[in-house]
Amino acid sequence: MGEYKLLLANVDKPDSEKLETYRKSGGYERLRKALFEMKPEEIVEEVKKSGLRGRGGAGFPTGLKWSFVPKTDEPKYLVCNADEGEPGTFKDRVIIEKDPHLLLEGIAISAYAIGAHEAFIYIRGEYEYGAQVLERAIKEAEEAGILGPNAMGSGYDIKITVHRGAGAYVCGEETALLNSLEGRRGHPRIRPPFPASKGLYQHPTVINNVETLATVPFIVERGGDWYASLGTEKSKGTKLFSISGHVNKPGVYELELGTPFEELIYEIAGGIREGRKLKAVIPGGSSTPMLTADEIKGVKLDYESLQAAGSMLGSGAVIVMDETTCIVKAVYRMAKFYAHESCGQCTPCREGTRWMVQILSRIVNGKGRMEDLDVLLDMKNIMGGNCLCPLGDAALGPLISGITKFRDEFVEHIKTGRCPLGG
Amino acid sequence: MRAVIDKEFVSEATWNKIQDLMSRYPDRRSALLQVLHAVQDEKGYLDMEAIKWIAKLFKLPPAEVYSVASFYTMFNLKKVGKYLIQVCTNISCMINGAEDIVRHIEKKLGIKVGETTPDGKFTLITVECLGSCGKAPAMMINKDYYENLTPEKVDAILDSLK
Amino acid sequence: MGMVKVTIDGITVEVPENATILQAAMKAGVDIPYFCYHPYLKPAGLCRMCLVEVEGMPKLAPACVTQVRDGMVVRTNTERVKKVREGIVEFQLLHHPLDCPICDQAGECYLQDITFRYGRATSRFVDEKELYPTKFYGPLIVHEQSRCILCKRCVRFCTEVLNGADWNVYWRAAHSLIGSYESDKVANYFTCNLVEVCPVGAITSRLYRYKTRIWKLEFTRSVCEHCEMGCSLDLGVRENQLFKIKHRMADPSPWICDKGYYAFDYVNHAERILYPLARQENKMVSVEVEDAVSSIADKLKNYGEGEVAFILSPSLCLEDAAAVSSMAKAVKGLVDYRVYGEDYLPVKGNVSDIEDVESAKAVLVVGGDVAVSHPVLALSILKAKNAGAKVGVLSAHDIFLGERVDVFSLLPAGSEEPLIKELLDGNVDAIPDLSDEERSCLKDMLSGELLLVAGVRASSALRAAIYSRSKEKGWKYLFLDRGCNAKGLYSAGAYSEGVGEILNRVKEGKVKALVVAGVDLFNTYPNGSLVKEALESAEFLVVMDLFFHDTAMYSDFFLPITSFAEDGGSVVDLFWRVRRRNPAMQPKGLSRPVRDWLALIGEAMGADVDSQGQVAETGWDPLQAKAELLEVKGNTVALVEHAFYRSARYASWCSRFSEVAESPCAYISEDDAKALGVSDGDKVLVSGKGGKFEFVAKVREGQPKGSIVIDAGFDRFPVTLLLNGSWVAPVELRKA
Amino acid sequence: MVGPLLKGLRITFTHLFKPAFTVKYPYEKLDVHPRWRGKHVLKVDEEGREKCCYCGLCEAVCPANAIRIYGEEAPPEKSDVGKIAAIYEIDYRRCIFCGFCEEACPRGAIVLTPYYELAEPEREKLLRTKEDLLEKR
Amino acid sequence: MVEIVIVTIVKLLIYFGIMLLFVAYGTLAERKVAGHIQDRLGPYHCGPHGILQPLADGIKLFFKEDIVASASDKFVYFLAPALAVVPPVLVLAVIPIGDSITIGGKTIPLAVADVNIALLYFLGVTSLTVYAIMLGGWAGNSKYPLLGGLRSAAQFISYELILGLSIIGVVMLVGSFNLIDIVRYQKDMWLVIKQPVAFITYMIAAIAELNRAPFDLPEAESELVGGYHTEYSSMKFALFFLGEYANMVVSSAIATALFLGGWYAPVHWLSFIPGPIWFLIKTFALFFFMLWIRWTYPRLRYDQLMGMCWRFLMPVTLLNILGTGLFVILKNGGL
Repeated sequence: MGEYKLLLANVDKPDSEKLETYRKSGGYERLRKALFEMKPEEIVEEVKKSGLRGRGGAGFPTGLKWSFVPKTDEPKYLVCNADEGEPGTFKDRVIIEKDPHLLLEGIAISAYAIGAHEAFIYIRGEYEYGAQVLERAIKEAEEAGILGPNAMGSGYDIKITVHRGAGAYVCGEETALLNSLEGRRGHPRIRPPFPASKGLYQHPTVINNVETLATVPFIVERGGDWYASLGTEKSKGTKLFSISGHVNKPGVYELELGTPFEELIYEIAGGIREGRKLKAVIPGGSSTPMLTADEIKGVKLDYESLQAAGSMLGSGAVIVMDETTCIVKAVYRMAKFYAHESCGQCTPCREGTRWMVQILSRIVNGKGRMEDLDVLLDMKNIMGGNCLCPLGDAALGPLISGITKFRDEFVEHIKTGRCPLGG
Repeated sequence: MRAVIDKEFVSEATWNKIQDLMSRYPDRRSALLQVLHAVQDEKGYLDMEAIKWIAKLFKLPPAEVYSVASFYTMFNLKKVGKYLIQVCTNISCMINGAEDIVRHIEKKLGIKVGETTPDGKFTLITVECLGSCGKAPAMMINKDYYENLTPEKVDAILDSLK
Repeated sequence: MGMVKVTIDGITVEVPENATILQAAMKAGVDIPYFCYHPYLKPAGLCRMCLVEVEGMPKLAPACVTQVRDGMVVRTNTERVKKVREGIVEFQLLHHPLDCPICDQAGECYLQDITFRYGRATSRFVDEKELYPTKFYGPLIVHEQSRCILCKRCVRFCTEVLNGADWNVYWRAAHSLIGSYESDKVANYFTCNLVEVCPVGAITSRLYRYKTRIWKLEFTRSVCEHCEMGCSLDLGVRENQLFKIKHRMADPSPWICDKGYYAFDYVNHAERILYPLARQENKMVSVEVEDAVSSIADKLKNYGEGEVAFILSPSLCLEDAAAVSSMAKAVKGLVDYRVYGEDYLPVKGNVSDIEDVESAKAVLVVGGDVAVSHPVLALSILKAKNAGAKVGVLSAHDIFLGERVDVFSLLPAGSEEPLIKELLDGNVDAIPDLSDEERSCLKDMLSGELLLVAGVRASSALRAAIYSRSKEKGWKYLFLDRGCNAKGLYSAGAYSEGVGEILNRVKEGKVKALVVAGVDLFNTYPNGSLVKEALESAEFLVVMDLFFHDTAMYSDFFLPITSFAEDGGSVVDLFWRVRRRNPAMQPKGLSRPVRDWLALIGEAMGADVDSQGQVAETGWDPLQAKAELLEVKGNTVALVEHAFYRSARYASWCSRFSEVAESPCAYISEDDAKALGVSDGDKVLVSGKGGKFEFVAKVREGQPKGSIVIDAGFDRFPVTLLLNGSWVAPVELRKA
Repeated sequence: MVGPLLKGLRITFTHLFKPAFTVKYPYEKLDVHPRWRGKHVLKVDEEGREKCCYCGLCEAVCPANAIRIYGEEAPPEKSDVGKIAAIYEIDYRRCIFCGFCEEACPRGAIVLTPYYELAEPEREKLLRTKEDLLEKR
Repeated sequence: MVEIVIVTIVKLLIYFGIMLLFVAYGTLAERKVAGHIQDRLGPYHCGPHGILQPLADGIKLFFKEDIVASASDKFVYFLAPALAVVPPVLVLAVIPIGDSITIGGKTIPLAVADVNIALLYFLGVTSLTVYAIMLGGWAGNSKYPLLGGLRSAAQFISYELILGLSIIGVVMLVGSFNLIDIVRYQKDMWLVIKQPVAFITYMIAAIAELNRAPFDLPEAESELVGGYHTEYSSMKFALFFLGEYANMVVSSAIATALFLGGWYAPVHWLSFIPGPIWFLIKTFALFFFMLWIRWTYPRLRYDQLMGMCWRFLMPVTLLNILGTGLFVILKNGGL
């Protein structure tokens, strides 16, 4: 099916981050259309029709999320989640750094749609350059009268503020993000109440991923039905995939949902490096269960197919591992990541991730015991679904899939006390 | 009671920036992270003095500010070198040889991960995903990204900084 | 509020619709284990120990935060729940040091109990435990970081109840550590609550540390004696030694202060006098009870009308007060309890319950430091603030509440009362050092519904002003007094013309015999030199107390009395409720309550002494207050106020507790400090009428120029010598 | 009738020459069973630090209420965990040598030795204090 | 005359010394025998194998507190123990431990007194023992001693008869009451062979007289606590004990003289051993026999004791007398 240039249409142009460049390609016309020609409810309806689902990982229908916002007079907020911390994911960075105005337009339209006058972009702390680009872009747009009070002369105020995180993966979780935005520790909150009713400053808040918001202008421009025509029956539209690891051409590619997995790896990303064989793929960021080379045969890149294959589309971060990769070490590295990033609030996640690392480090160092595998698998019973936020479940993804699918490799490590691949 | 803040603690530019940041949000406290960033940008790291000063600024107990600052990995609560080398060792970078890069830097600078060179110039730490998986392995020195690293490239970068 | 029906493990209960599953389970009598839930803190859902199965929910639900719905069916005993509980307990124990043999919490530890009930027999953990060092935060609490299970109850107490304190959680993930920012002390007066809320042995009391085991203690309910709040306490006694105090009943408040929790070990102090003493050739020697009683009776018999006077502590119980009063009647003598000053007679406030304070719309605290005199009341005021009330503190000295409220100003020591009076007249601008925001807030408060809390320093004149103004405007008012039973002693009629008057008459020789019960006048009466002269010129002095303090030095007879732990008595609390104590232990040695001594003496004299206390509900009419508002002239005016850790009864004999207040401080203004060239921690000299004293300077923001606050209550440091009947006096301040 | 009488005499007479079972006790001592429960000893570790940390379990488990303990904080040279018993008394007037204390002890600090000669001329001496019980090294 | 007095005094001292030694070591022997029969060692602590035990016991008894029951009849109370020792000591006078020896041309009989009615004397004096016991039992003013005393009296009267009747056979054969004569009569053949029945009944009666097991009903510990001496302690108690053991020695010595050939060696080739030694050996053998009996048989019931006396021993001894009479008549050639 090949690449489909929708979100990434502008990124290769010179000075793509400038307002001028953006306006040349029809920029902010969609905002004008929304502000002047459409009622907020219509926009929500269009988005619902488009079948757009959250691109951050959970895949919750965006239109539905917006419709949860109560129609009251209290202040409402829109938060753009640009805390792209999931290992393997770097798709939002492209939009932020190369086409910030697309994002701003998306935010403006969405804010209008849900009735918010204030929007925040929570960008991860490491993307300092991205934050600067966005701030410059906001300034440009405000000076041009596009954003700010009385946006485009419509009488509707839209204020966008860039908020930098400071290095905490868990802040990608929406309630933790809200806490972080309020200047607190990034601890996820207990749900209910959900952010849609009590979010930022205890007011209704919508939190959307960068990619989701950046798609909104196109839906407004060409209609929900048009967007729904892309992709498959249930997974509609296009999606950015960031592919990394042992492929010849790693990078961000925009594909229609439903593109065969193998096409992405072998054709678009140029195949495995040095002609080696594929061993395993993590299809949607490190928290999704990994798939073996056999399992991805015939699998299409959409929400349903991947779920059927036993994994998730997630944030579309494909990490490709060839035959030289030691799965035990990879699992160990990911467990270490989750142990480092757990917020430390709830017991199963805090203690479970730490224990995982302790056990895996023993196995990697050749001091594993066969009982350890049972203990690791048993963690699913204790952590799975019992944590305050999804981080605990995320930590289980690579662990459980790694042990079940590559058990031989673990057993080999334990029995011989060293890595069969010589790592 | 009227609180008196010692404005001299930071430079005027930073003070103005802080004032701007604090006026941006519906709730003043939201600016805490941004103010911590701003003060760290000026001072290099956040010591107890800085924490206390910020606490007074926000009318919060210092313990609360310290608690927030210590939650986020980007705030240095101890002195770091002039160049803070942050090498990503997460999965994508790892399978592309980040560990070799770390070992190479350790050897070159003669320090271990988490240490600072005796001349106070370099501090080496490993970090989680920098969002540069497509150009792995990657590292960040202060605020700049360096991607697609090889030992030779690292040598060149470090030499240019010396 | 509507009620809903919930079925838990087959038991159907009806609960309010905003109740949680855990609360419903408690009502149904179903045991759901928990660590982080606390009935008086907001639920946090952190420990995941209370996960239960709810019909129709795919995931397990945390019972402490999940609200009930009508017809909800909950199961707590399914295999899935059991397995998760087992897992969570195992996880909690992974890096827990398992040092129960050493841990003081053992025996009342949630983790121990829950592990015993729900845990697995063995752990699968073979790796190394991560342990952290033990931290000592001052002489009162100790934090064993390794034992912490990060339930954050302590942190939540500090943020929700104290509105932020130097206690928080740092770092993140499994390496989260809880502690103090300053890392060597915790500077608030409620640290004992950290001990009380900690479900495991992470935070424990140093006073009780390692002394004995909890199951060896027998607990008796009693009432705190340090202030009028009358907090319910459980006294833990083993072998007639008082080892531990616990606070397990939310009456009046779910929280308690350090005074009540730590200042009790004087009861066991080795220096306590346990046998009657008599002066023989300028030496105090131990005598038989019969001899002492008959000699005292013989002496007292010889005095005529008005020649005997009784001064008693405002902390004595009602029964003692009744006995003193009837004894005074029998010998036609004078009696008074107002040892802290002249004219503070209790006024019955129109607040009948602590809930009235907590539900107030606006609270204004004047004339005293509530956190020192009535610490728990300060927490109630904060609770009102958190519920949306506006709170203001206008006082010459405040160390806790002021930082946490909407309006706060430190008034000049000498003109505190006139300024407040002016404010009550509507002149908001009279109060110095307020921001515009605070000024408008104060204006709002004064124009609406208001609760006026008059602190212990508010004199009769100010009380009268508050009373009349409140009547006019329909405000509520609450009058605080020093001593735990001032209101009771007042209603028992144990007062006459004031302690000062009695002392003057003693000095003049009109009163010849003096009986002082339960109080060291040098520490309490704000005129040290008068006390000294009076005691020196007294013909016959009987002191009844626990310790041989400075007043006792002048005594002819010393009779040992019982402490609150050994004596069952009644006290009247701040809200005029009679509270009954239970004796927790046998009287030590030959000590006995004041009333018993008086009954013995009365018997020997042939007088009938009544020892049944009664509360008369007569209210003093503050409008008759005669005293003038105080005016002090001088460059520097000092306010003498007991340091918190020195304001407890017998603080000098409370080993660890008195250690916290290291040395007496003087709070001085930034201007004065600059003028004198001193900075924080330097020594300053304060000299006045009766002497010269050295203090550690504390430069305080907001302290008015020319006004200083100095600490009293330290051993061999009679700062009352500086005073002249009032707690404010002109002094000279110099650099030491 | 006479036969059985004579038989009795014969039996007793032959026993005259059988070796005696008697052990000449103060001069000769039998080895007691290794699990004999005699006098208690409070163990110390290799560095001479007291093992007992006053967990109070022996005190709690003692069916005869013969043990009385109070604890205190201790410097590291006296205890590896910072807590020792300030008072440790076993009242041998009450002790029934059931060995529950040994069984309850989580640190192996209290051990019942095979030593059984506990008689004292004065009753008061049967109240053994920590000094009497502490293992000497 | 003076010589006679001196010789008598010397003999008295020697006799008394031997007797005391015998009694003292008798107690030790009792305990040792009891011990060995029960596979124990007996006293072992004082001296090698406990041989100084009697000394230790003596010292102990001397220093024990002398308790006098307050309700006792004081005079009788003090008298009784003294009475217990007197009879055996008196009997001692007539016991011949050897044939006469000649020193310096004078013939000295090896008995304190050579009395021709020695046997009658013996019977008469020993029967006084019962007074000591009865008085002791009475004096304590206590139920157990009283019962013990009464039992003792009944027992004494009964068995005194048997004792006398047993001896009659011997007297009939020898034709003399003189013990020396009786011994000399046995130079060739011991009377035990001629009078076996008498010997047996004599021994039974003697043991019963001595209140020793299995006839120790007067002091039956299990029922009467200690019988007549329950209220006695210290030296008074010791005197009762002394009396009992002295009685045992005396009874054994008389039996030796009557039945076991006194100082004669059992066979002629052993005659080189002096007579007194033989006498003591034989006495000790009988003494030992009493101990042996004690540690072998259980105590009889009271009715068995009495029944045995009157219904069995009485006829047997009478028959024995009849038989002996017939024998003597026949031997002397008939009437």
